[in-house]
Amino acid sequence: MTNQVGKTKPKRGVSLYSYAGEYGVTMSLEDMFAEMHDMGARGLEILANSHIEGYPNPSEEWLENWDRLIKKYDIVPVEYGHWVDSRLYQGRHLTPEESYEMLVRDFKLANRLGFTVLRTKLGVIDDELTPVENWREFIKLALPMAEKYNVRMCPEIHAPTLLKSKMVDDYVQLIEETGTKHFGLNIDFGVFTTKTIPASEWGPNEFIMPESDHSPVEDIIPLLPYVYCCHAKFVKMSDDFEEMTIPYETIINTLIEHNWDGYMVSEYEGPKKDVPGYAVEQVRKHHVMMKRILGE
Amino acid sequence: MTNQVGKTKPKRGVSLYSYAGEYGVTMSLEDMFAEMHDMGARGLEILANSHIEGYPNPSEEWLENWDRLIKKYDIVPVEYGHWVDSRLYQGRHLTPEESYEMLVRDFKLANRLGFTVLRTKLGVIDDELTPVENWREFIKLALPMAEKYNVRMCPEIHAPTLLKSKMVDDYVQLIEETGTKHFGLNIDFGVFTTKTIPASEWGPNEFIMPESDHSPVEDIIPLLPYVYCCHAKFVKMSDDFEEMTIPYETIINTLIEHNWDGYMVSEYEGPKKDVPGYAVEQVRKHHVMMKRILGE
Amino acid sequence: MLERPCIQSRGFKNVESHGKVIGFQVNIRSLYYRGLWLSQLRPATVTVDGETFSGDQITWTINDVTYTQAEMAELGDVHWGLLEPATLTVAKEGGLESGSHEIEVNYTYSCSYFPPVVDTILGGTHKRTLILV
Amino acid sequence: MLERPCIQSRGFKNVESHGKVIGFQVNIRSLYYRGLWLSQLRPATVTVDGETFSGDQITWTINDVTYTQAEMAELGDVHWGLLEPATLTVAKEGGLESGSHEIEVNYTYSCSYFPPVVDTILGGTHKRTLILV
Ligand SMILES: [Mn+2]
Ligand SMILES: [Mn+2]
Repeated sequence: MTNQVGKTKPKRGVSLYSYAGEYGVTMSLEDMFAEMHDMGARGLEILANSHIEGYPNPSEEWLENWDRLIKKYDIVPVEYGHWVDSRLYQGRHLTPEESYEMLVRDFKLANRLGFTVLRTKLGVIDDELTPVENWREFIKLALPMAEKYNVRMCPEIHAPTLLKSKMVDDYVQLIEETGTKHFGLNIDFGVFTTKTIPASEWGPNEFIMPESDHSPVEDIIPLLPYVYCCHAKFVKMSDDFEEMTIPYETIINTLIEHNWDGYMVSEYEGPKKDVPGYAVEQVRKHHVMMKRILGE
Repeated sequence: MTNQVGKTKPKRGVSLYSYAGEYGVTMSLEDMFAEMHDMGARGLEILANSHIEGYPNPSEEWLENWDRLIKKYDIVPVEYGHWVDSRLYQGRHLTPEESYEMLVRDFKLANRLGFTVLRTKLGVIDDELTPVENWREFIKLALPMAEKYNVRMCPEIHAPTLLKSKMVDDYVQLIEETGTKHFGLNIDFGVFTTKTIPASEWGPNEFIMPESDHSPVEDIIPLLPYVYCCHAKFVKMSDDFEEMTIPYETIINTLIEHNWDGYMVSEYEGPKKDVPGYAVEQVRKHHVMMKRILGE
Repeated sequence: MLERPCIQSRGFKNVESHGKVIGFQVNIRSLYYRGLWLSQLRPATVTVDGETFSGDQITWTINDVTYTQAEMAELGDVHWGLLEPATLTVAKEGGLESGSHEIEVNYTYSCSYFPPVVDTILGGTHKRTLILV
Repeated sequence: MLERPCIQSRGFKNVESHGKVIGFQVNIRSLYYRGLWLSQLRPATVTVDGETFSGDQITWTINDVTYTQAEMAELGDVHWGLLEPATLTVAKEGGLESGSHEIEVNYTYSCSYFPPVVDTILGGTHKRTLILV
C-alpha cells in the first residue's frame, strides 16, 4: 500500500521508559531528548515518577531547564505517565478523595510541563488486573479538574487484556455515559502480539511477559475515537528493520486508513535494556520501520 | 616499623588521571571528588587539559561550581598537571616566548583554582625523552611569574628515567643555580618498579609500559628538598591490599624517615581502566594500603 | 552518574557523632524503573559480613532528610527518585574496619497496578563487595 | 553522558541547507586521556559504507564553532575538551539513506612529551555501525 501524501497520519514519538536501563547511569534526560531529535521523533512520553527530578515538587531550576530542553530539541510533550497508587499504605486502599488528590496533583504538573494526555495507571485488586472498585467514583470526581488543566486520563490497555473485554467496555461506557473528552484510552500494541522470541534471548534477571491471547488488529477501529495515544510496544527489531512479534504494518496501515493522527510512542520492552546502547539502537531501528510504513 | 604519632608524614591524595576510563562516560568531576572524600584522600591532582571544562577559558559558572565542590568535599587542590606542547604546530617547535605564554596562562588558572604545585610536562626531542633544547630559557623566563602566582613547576621524573641521570642532574642544577623555590620535581613511583604483572592481564588495546631499569628507593633521599609532590603510581592491588609491582612499604617509610610531608597522589595505571568501577576499586585498595603503612 | 548496581560504592564509609564512630553508611539506588513513595517501601535489612541489621537500626536519608523506617510507612507524599541515591545509615558501634566487606541489602515495595501478591516479591536482595578506606 | 566508543550514535543524522540535503554528521569523542589543541590534530578521514571523505569535505564543529581542517592546523589556542563531542560534518550530496551504515573515522595527533615518531601513530581508526532514522 502506498500512503497518500497529505493524508492524516499517525505521528512518531518515544516513551522514555525505553531507556530505563540507561537513565541515570549512562543517559541523562538531555541525552534522551537528543536521541529523539536525531530520529525526528517529536512526541514525548515521560513517566512522572521516573523523569521529573524532585517529583512531585520539581524545583524552579529544573522546570526552567525542562522548558529549555523542550525548545532546544523540538520536542512535543505528548503523554505523561502517572499512577494512582491504591496500595500506597500497607493494609488499606486509598479512598476516592485520596485518589482524587493524587490525580489532581499530576494534572497540574502535567499541564505545567505541556502534556495533554495522561497514561493513568489504576491500582488493581486481583490476578485478572481488575481495577479498584471505586475507580469510577474518583475518575468522575476528577473530570472537572481534568478539563480545567486540559488533560485526558487514559488507562493503558495492555496484554493480557483484550480490546474486546469487560474492562474496555467499562471504560467506554464511562466515556459514553458522561460524554467526556477528558477520559480515554491508551492502546499498547502488545495486545496485538502474534509471536514471541525464544526464551533464550532473555537474560536470567529479565521479566518475560507470559504468552496470552491477542486481539485482532481490527478490534482497535471502534475504539479509535477514544484513543489519545498509543504505546508502540516492541520486543525485537531485526537487522532488516522488521519487528519480530507484533504485526506493525497492519496496525499502522489500519490507523492511517481510519485517519488516526495521534502519537505512537515507541516503548521498548525487549532484552538487554541494561547493555549500554542496546535499547538506543533498538529504538532507532523501530523508527526506521515506522518511517517506512508511514511513507515519511 | 611503627610510625610515631605526631611525626611529619606524607599525605594522601588522588590524581584524577586514575579515573580516565570513566570520566565523561560513567563519572563526573563531582563523582571523582565524592570518591576522594569517602577515602579521606584530600589532595587533588587534576590535568588541566582533561578536567577543566572550557579550558583554557572556563566559564564563571564552571569556576563557581569548582569552588562549591572543593568546599563540599573538603578537597585540597595540590597539583595541576599541564603541558608545554612544544610540537603544537606541525613542522616546528614552539619558541621560548610561546612556551612562556603557555606556562603563564596555566599559572593564572592554577592559582585561581587553588593549586600551588604544577606537574609541568615538557616536550621531548628523541626516544630517550630528552627535553627540548630551549627548556632552560623559557623556564627561567617564567620564574618571576611562577613566584607571582605562587606555583612550583615540577617536571615529572618517570620511568624509564632514573633518579641518578643526566636529566635529573640538569633539573637540580637549575634549581641550585637559581636558588628558586618555584621549580622542583615530581617523582613518579614507577621509577622504583621491581616487578611486572603478566602480560596476559592486560587487554588487547592497552598500553603496556616496557620493562626498564629502576632506581633504588634511597636515591630519592637527596632529591626530597626539591620534591613538591609524588605520583603514587600503581599497577595492581591484590585482594589483601598489597601493590604487586612497586615496593610501597620501603618508599613510604623512607619518606616518613626523612620528614617528607607532601602529597602522594594515587595514579592508577593498570589494566581494565575501561571497566566501570574497576579503577575506582583499585584506588580504594591503594588507599587502604597507604593508610596502613602510614599508620593512620 | 550512579553506578549500575543497586549498592553503590561511593558513599560507603563510617559515620561519627561527637568524635565516636557510631555506624556506617552505604548508598543504594533503585533498580525499579520508576521512583517510589516512601510508604510503598517495606523495611530494609542490611547484612555486612554476615551480621544483619534491621528495623530501627537503619535510617534512610533521601535528599538530605533522614527517616526512620517506622516513619517511612506513613509517608505517602515523599518520593524516592531514580536519580537520588538513598543513604542507609546502620547503627553499629565502632563502625567497620578498613578493608573489604560483603554487603547485602534487602527490601521490597508495593506496586498497585500489579496483583497484590507482588508487594512482597518486587525488589529483593542485592549483594556487593565494597572497600572501606 | 558520552557513549564509550569514539564514534557516538547520538548526533548521527543528515544535514540540510536551504531545503537540500548536503551531507551528514557524526559526533566523535576523544579517547585520549587529555583534551587536544586543534593544531595537534592531523586531518581526519571519514569512511561510510566504503566511500572515503577527507580534507575540505570534512568540517569539525566544537563548542558550536565550525572549522575547516586547513584552519585547524593553525589553531594552537582552541581546545577540544574531553566532555565535548566534536561534530564531523561530511559533504555528501543527498546525504545517507535511512538504515544501517558502517562508519570509520581516522585521525592522529601530536604528543610532545612522547618521541616525535608517535605523532602519526597516536589515535588511529575507529569503526562503528550506526542507524540513521
Ligand atoms: Mn505500555
Ligand atoms: Mn605519573
